[in-house]
Amino acid sequence: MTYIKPKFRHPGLKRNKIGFAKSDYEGAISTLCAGCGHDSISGAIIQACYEMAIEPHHLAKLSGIGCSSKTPTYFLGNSHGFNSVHGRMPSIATGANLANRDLIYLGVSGDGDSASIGLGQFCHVLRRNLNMVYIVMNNGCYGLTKGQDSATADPGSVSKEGSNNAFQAIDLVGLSLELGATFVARSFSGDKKQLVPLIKAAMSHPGFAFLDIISPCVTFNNNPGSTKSYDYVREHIAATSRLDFVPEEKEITVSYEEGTSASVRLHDGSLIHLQKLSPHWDPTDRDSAMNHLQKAKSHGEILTGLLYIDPHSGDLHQLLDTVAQPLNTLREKELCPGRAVLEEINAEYR
Amino acid sequence: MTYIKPKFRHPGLKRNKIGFAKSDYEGAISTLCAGCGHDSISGAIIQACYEMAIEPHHLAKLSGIGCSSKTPTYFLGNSHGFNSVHGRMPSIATGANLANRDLIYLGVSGDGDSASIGLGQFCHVLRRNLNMVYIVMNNGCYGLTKGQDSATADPGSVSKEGSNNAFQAIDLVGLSLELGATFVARSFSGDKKQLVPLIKAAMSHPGFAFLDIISPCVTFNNNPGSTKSYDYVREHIAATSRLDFVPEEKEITVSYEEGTSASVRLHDGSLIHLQKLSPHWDPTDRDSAMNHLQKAKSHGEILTGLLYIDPHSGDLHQLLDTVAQPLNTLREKELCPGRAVLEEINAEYR
Amino acid sequence: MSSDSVVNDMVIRFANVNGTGSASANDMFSKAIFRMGIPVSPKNIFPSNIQGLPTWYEVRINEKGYLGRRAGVDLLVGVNPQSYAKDIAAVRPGGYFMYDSTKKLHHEFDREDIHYIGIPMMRLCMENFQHPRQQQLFKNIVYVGALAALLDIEIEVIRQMIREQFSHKEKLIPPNFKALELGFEYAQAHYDCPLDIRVERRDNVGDHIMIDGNTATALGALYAGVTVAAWYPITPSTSVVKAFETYAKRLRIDKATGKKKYAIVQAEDELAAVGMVIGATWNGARAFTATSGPGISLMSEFIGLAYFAEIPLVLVDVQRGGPSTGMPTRTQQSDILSAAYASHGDTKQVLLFPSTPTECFEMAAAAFDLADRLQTPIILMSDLDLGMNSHMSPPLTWDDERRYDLGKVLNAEELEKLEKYGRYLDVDNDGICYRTLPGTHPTKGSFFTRGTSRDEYARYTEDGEVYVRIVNRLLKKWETAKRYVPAPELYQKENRSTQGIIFFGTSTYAALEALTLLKEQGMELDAMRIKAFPFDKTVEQFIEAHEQVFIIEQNRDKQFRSLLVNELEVYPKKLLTILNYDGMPITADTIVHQIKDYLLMYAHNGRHINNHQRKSL
Amino acid sequence: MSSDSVVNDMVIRFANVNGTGSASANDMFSKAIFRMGIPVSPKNIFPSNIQGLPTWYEVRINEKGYLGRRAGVDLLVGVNPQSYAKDIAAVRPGGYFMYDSTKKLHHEFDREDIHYIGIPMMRLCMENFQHPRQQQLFKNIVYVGALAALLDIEIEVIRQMIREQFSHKEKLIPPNFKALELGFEYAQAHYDCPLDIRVERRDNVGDHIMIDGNTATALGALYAGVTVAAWYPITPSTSVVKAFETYAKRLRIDKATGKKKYAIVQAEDELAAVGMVIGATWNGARAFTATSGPGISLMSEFIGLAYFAEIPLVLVDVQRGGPSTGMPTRTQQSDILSAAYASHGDTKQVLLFPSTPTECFEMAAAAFDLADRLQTPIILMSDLDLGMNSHMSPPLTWDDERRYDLGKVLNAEELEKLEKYGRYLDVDNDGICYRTLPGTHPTKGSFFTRGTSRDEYARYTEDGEVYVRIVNRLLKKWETAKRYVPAPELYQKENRSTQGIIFFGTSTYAALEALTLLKEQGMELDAMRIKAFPFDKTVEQFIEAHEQVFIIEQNRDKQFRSLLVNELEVYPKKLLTILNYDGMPITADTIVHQIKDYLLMYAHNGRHINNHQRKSL
Ligand SMILES: Cc1ncc(C[n+]2csc(CCOP(=O)(O)OP(=O)(O)O)c2C)c(N)n1
Ligand SMILES: Cc1ncc(C[n+]2csc(CCOP(=O)(O)OP(=O)(O)O)c2C)c(N)n1
Ligand code: SF4
Ligand code: SF4
Ligand SMILES: [Mg+2]
Ligand SMILES: [Mg+2]
Repeated sequence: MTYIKPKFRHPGLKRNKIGFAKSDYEGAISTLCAGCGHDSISGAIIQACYEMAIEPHHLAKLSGIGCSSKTPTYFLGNSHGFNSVHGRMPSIATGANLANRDLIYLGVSGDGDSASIGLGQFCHVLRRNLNMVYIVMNNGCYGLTKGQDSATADPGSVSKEGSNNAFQAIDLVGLSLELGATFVARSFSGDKKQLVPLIKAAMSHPGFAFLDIISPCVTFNNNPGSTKSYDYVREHIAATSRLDFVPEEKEITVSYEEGTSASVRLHDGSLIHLQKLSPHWDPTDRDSAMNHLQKAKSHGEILTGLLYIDPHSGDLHQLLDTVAQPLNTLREKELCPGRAVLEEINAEYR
Repeated sequence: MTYIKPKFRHPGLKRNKIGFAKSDYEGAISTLCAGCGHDSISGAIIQACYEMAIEPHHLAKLSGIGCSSKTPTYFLGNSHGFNSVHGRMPSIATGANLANRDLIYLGVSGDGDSASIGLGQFCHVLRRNLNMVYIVMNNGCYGLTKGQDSATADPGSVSKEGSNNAFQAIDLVGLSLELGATFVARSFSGDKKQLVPLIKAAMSHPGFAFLDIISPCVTFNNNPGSTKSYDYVREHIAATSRLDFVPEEKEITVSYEEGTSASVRLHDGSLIHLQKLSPHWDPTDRDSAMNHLQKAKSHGEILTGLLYIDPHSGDLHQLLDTVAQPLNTLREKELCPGRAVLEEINAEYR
Repeated sequence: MSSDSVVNDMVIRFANVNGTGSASANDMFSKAIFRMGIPVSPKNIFPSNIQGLPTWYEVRINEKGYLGRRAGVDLLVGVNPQSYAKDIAAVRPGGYFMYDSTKKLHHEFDREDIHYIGIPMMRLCMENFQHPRQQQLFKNIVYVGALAALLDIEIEVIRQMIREQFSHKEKLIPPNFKALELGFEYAQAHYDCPLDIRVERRDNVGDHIMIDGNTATALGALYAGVTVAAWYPITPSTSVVKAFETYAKRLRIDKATGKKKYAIVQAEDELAAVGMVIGATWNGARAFTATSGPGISLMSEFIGLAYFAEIPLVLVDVQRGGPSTGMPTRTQQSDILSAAYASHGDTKQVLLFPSTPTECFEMAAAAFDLADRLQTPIILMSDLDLGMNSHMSPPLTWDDERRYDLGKVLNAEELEKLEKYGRYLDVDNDGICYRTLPGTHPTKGSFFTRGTSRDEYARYTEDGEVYVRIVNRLLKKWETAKRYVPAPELYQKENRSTQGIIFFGTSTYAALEALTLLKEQGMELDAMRIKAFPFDKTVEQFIEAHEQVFIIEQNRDKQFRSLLVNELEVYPKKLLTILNYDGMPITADTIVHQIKDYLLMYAHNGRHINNHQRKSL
Repeated sequence: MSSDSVVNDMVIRFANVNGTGSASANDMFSKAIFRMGIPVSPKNIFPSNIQGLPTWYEVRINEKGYLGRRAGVDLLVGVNPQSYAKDIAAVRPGGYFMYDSTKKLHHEFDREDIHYIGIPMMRLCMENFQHPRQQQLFKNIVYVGALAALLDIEIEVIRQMIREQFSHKEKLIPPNFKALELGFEYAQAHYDCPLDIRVERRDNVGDHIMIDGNTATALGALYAGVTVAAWYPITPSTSVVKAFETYAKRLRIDKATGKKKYAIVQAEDELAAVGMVIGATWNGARAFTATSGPGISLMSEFIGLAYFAEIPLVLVDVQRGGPSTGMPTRTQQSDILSAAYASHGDTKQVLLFPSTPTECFEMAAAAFDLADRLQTPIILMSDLDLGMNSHMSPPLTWDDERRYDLGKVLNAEELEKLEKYGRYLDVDNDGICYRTLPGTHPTKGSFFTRGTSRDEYARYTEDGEVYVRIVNRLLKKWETAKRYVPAPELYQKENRSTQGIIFFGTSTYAALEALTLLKEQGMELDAMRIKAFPFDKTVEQFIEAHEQVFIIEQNRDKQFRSLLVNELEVYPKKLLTILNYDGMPITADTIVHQIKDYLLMYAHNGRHINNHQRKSL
């Protein structure tokens, strides 16, 4: 891999520490509906990557099919992207990561893409603790196919057509805690202040970092009765904490009140600072996170923020015990045992 | 549907109240390995159906692919069976049930069949609360393809080949509680005393009744180091309760000690009596079941018995609001709107 | 009114932005033409997106009843500045470009050879309506009004449609009338109305209806007694199950209880959808699913199960542009091979090829009889053009005496009489065996359904001889199927030419027009429309009776021709293909040109027309 | 020793119970023959079950080197009373039935025309070994010992194999020797050894090896530089990835760190497995998956994505009996159409047809070069017979000078120089474009991979013209592929007959033998073995050069012939198929008989052999 700095710098533009302007992290113009929550999330991704000073070619963006899955076209235009097939992004991401462990993998999916057709792949990529950021832009419906209920639509939630959803919702956050995810967060497309540090923390997490982001579909599921509408979410939101992501080199200056603050140090030295809004919850204890979530649910609250993180998480490469060098850089010399060895093998078959 | 009583009765044979002998519930001779846990579960199914006096043609048995999925050939030879494709039994069961709500649907699957390739369908049939009994014969491996680790193999569990499983196990019981299943139980193929009443209760439950039954694979996964071996399970088992299933008409004669006993009345009037072994757990409270399960897990215990039941459960037909008559019995008269209506429809398109 | 004006023969194209409510105004326009007794054929050309991108609506008006697409736009209604350049370029020399003249048109859009018609749509709306949303919506009605004046559409016909449409929201009628008038009067006042293209009442639509294929398919399923539908949303098949639901809600509620005599499940994916259908038909209900290309690929394992285990299965494939996600909002006939040979191993699936909505209705209904009779998957091969566009079509008909053919299913009495039941015994020597349904008899007739090889009594076997017997019987069933599927249609009493032409599905509209055009130019071809696969003997005879046979298909790889050469023993070089696969419905012109090219080549080279090296046009 | 004894030409079949350890004894038997320099060909015929059901092991010994299956059993070793009836019936008149005479054979098993050889295997073991498990296992060695005496196998060869096998568990050597001796001596003492069928050392195996195709495939992948393998277990492909893992563990561990230079993931299903491979190759690693029929069906959506988005993909299909779950432990060549046209829409996939393990190795390695070069899926069409049975095969060879052809991939320097990069620009006019890998350059060369239609710069488009340009370029690439795939093999310098024969894959063994048999009977045919799809020009030429061409294939539906008539402009009636699809490998006799039948018909009917109505034999 080669790291080449961008050539032209307009002196007027604000730049991050590796010399990129925010516009270097933008993509094509969005073709989503005006006001779609997904666009706000794209904005937060751009912001986070800019602030994290990520080299664009150091990140690969992947998605399935859906309005949400279109968004990778609308951010990070200098990164390779892969808009795969419906519900199967996790397997593409797995293969890509196995081939080159040195990139940051940012997967974007929808609730249809991940909770219906892709539920199996979602659970299994999580179980493998693949080092990636996995964002579900959760609008409780199938936007691109015109608004059918998805599996994350709450029971009783009313769609624009007026139909009443009869089924249990799949809570992707609860599910991923149950399945052993090492980084679990929920947020809201309208809460950029929370989203940006969450995305940054997720990118720093060395395993599977799951972000369930409620993202209203203004065209099909933003009506009264929908539990994924802007209004409903704003009314029922309950944050776990206020969140700061502090890259390694920065000095910690903010001081928090005793007892309500927690900080989690990540493998790369960076820190996540949480100003906890609930004293009974420890973000590094899965059981505590699950209980916290259950309780909020029974109060009809939508809990947001970082819910759980395993700061000691490894990743799939660690589980598989692969070499540090990206596998896609190995060539004949490292890979091919050569003729002499083949002769020995032949001998075993005589 | 017609209910015709069997014709020939050997006077010597013990029979149930509808005149069937236990042998009427048997199937073809098993071709599984001698000692396979799956055969014991088949035996428990035969026993339960005999005791419940189920008319054989009143039950349909369905499965995917695997050693476990072969078992429906080995029980209930007078019932229709459907050995479908790998991991897709839930969708077949859903369609079958929609077509005829009057039968009992008994689905049999394996941990490979349900937790790997079939995980999506498993979660979704559960979410739809389809009225069926869903048994996973859980051996932590792929028996039929010669012993590869499955997704329910515990991390660190050692296979016969000696490989050490690196991945998190999917706990199907935890998962189904999280996803909102209305009847969740775990048992052990070696514990027929617990299994038979559990199967009976599951058949009486009017929604999705899930039974995760640990069923050692003697050929590939019964070695020291395997957490699904007979020895390991016997050593780590912890029952929630002693269980009795009491059909409606029977008088309740047993008396239980105050405080440790609970009984759940099912829609058909039958009762499940539980002599609870843990006072902190209420089988009709999902949160309590989840906590109980979490605690047992952290103690390294395998919790068995009925863990949770929603006695007020409906089923998919209720959610869809279909007529009481099985849909497959409706004919032209009830289904075809006829020519006159079609003329009206034509008019709308002019 | 100039004397050389063209009456009832034109193409009008609307260039809109999607999500702006133009669709219903455009539909109103074409329906008005239809109600004036003039054959009309509208097509939506929409993006795979929800809001804000260019979308087109193209209407062909043709009193002779040619309903295929025709290239060349006579009048373009451009209300989307994004696409002005492309739109203006599309107008034929001498044609018209109508646009919203609220803003002045930029010089770059000037063309010498076309007429510009500016209607200040937005300004008129701003002046007359208050709410921005209304201003936006009524813009569409304004241009309909203007078109009424320009093309001489009977305004009362449109008024009546507005009355009908808003019969439940009567207060919306006056503002709609107002908008209509604004456009009409502005055009009258500023342009010489009508133009030299115009419409005039005729009596050429008979009792026909304007309906889309997906709705007709859904009605066919409803009439055929479907009680279970399982599906997963995918363009362009989504509206099949949606329409089924709409009509089922209306027509299938039990009066006494208010409960549903049907069950619709939105499955978690296509694999589950088709699994549910198989489960339901195994259990004796009529069930179906609808999907498009990617769904066919995903369903293929299950289709193989249904084929081999011999379970009825009705599957609607509304084809779109492939491969992969391809062009999801464009039309093609490119799933033919995937559908015909769906699934690994030796499999062959029965296909039906409807070409009009009426046939969607009939073939959908027939598909359930066929599936039950043949105990095998039946795939209805529709496409986006047929499924999602409205087509003028004969009215749907149903014979109240008609009874469902549920095929060979044994009931309890029949089982009681049987000595020994064998699920896969070929009792009648037609390759079709007797099935039983769960719940029929407590001790007789149960069997084990499986995707593995088994003997005549449904018992698992690995015996090669038994296997061969079973799969050879499936071939016999395939022969039997030929007797049951709809026979091809011939368009002449007897052959008159050395050249024949074969077509199917939505190419029919353009093909029939092309045949007339060719005839007018002195070239007469014998024509055959194929309605089903497997092919019956007459197809082979037709091909044998001609020196060359042109095959019209809307895919790149000549997939239909592959079926012909695979299944029949015909000489491939005789089969010349007319292809169109750019995602737009094929036009008569394309067909005529390609055939003339062939004939020219043929004249030059003697007998050897090498079709293989031809590029598609 | 009778003078008319048959030397080195026989079929021995072992009838065992699976899960009893007989497999390794049987392997020892055939390997001993091989080490005596005599060509040998063993086949496992096993049930889809783990323990307790009948399983057979059939060994053909033929010093001329005919390695296909041959019907008729000369000596049957029956150690499974369950299958006695069937086994005894299989012995040819005059042949031998050897059995465990510890229990007396029932009268019902008497046959006048065969010889019975009773060896009290169990009794001998009970008398000489203590543990029941040992008694069970050594029974197998006892019958090997007896066979050594009866067939004149050099006992020292077997002893040596035992020494090698237990070199790490030396204390097992003496009891094995003992068991061997028990059988040998009992046979010597009680029967006239050797029989009139026997073996005799030759020098006819050269430097050949005995290896199964799946292991060879795995080695090919390893040598080709595969670093990522993703799979889902399924018979008969499971051992491909298992063997890859075994050798990778041995040969691909980084010396310094002990870490792996490869990653193997057992995926949750076939969809995920192929997705992982696509992800890995998109990212520039060499990756593959192996599966069988049901997996091909499940992978078909993803195969379409790889075809259309032009991502290298190597897929091994070890074919088994279809359709559906079919006959999972039997062989067939019946996924040809599903693989060639995998996925909806217009798609064509490159197929390779190995016919020996050596070719599995070579073609597996070649597949990765081809995939990278052509940026498309390459499917290696193996089968159960080839994949799971050991075949005598030339040794595997590797040229250390050989370099991986990674195809057209731009690096950072090349990108730096480029004015504007277009992922789907056909710069070299061969239909193959330049790809870039993620991570190459911070501002140049990134593009968006998608399954939807897009332009030359990988930008989404619904423009029909662009779409046609792109899919026509894919056809051009298809033409280019013909230059890269392995060319057919011809078995004669020039054509000598009016009849030709075409075969591929594992039919080759039987085909070559059949050709010799026919030649001996005065019928000489020109032969061609096809190694890949698409076909190059020589295939068409070969067919054109002959009046009739026989196609040998192991499926019901003449799938390979379909590819020929679809892709070439040949006259279908010329192509006569020799079919075998009962799940057992085809025999030379079957081929000879079918060809003779055809020729008889041909003689009777003049030119018109109507292949279509023939039933398979
Ligand atoms: C195999 C397959 N089935 C169906 C579709 C059609 N489809 C496209 S997007 C989509 C749902 C998207 O929903 P979601 O993932 O929630 O994304 P959103 O549009 O809501 O952001 C579906 C069903 C498809 N593209 N592929
Ligand atoms: C599509 C498909 N993939 C793979 C297989 C091969 N296969 C058969 S059974 C099985 C696993 C069975 O494991 P499990 O469900 O746990 O059953 P067990 O044999 O352990 O009882 C697999 C992978 C198949 N039949 N179909
Ligand atoms: S349809 Fe909904 S999800 Fe899709 S772009 Fe529009 S608002 Fe967003
Ligand atoms: S392999 Fe294992 S699961 Fe299969 S039959 Fe044998 S013991 Fe049972
Ligand atoms: Mg969504
Ligand atoms: Mg298992």
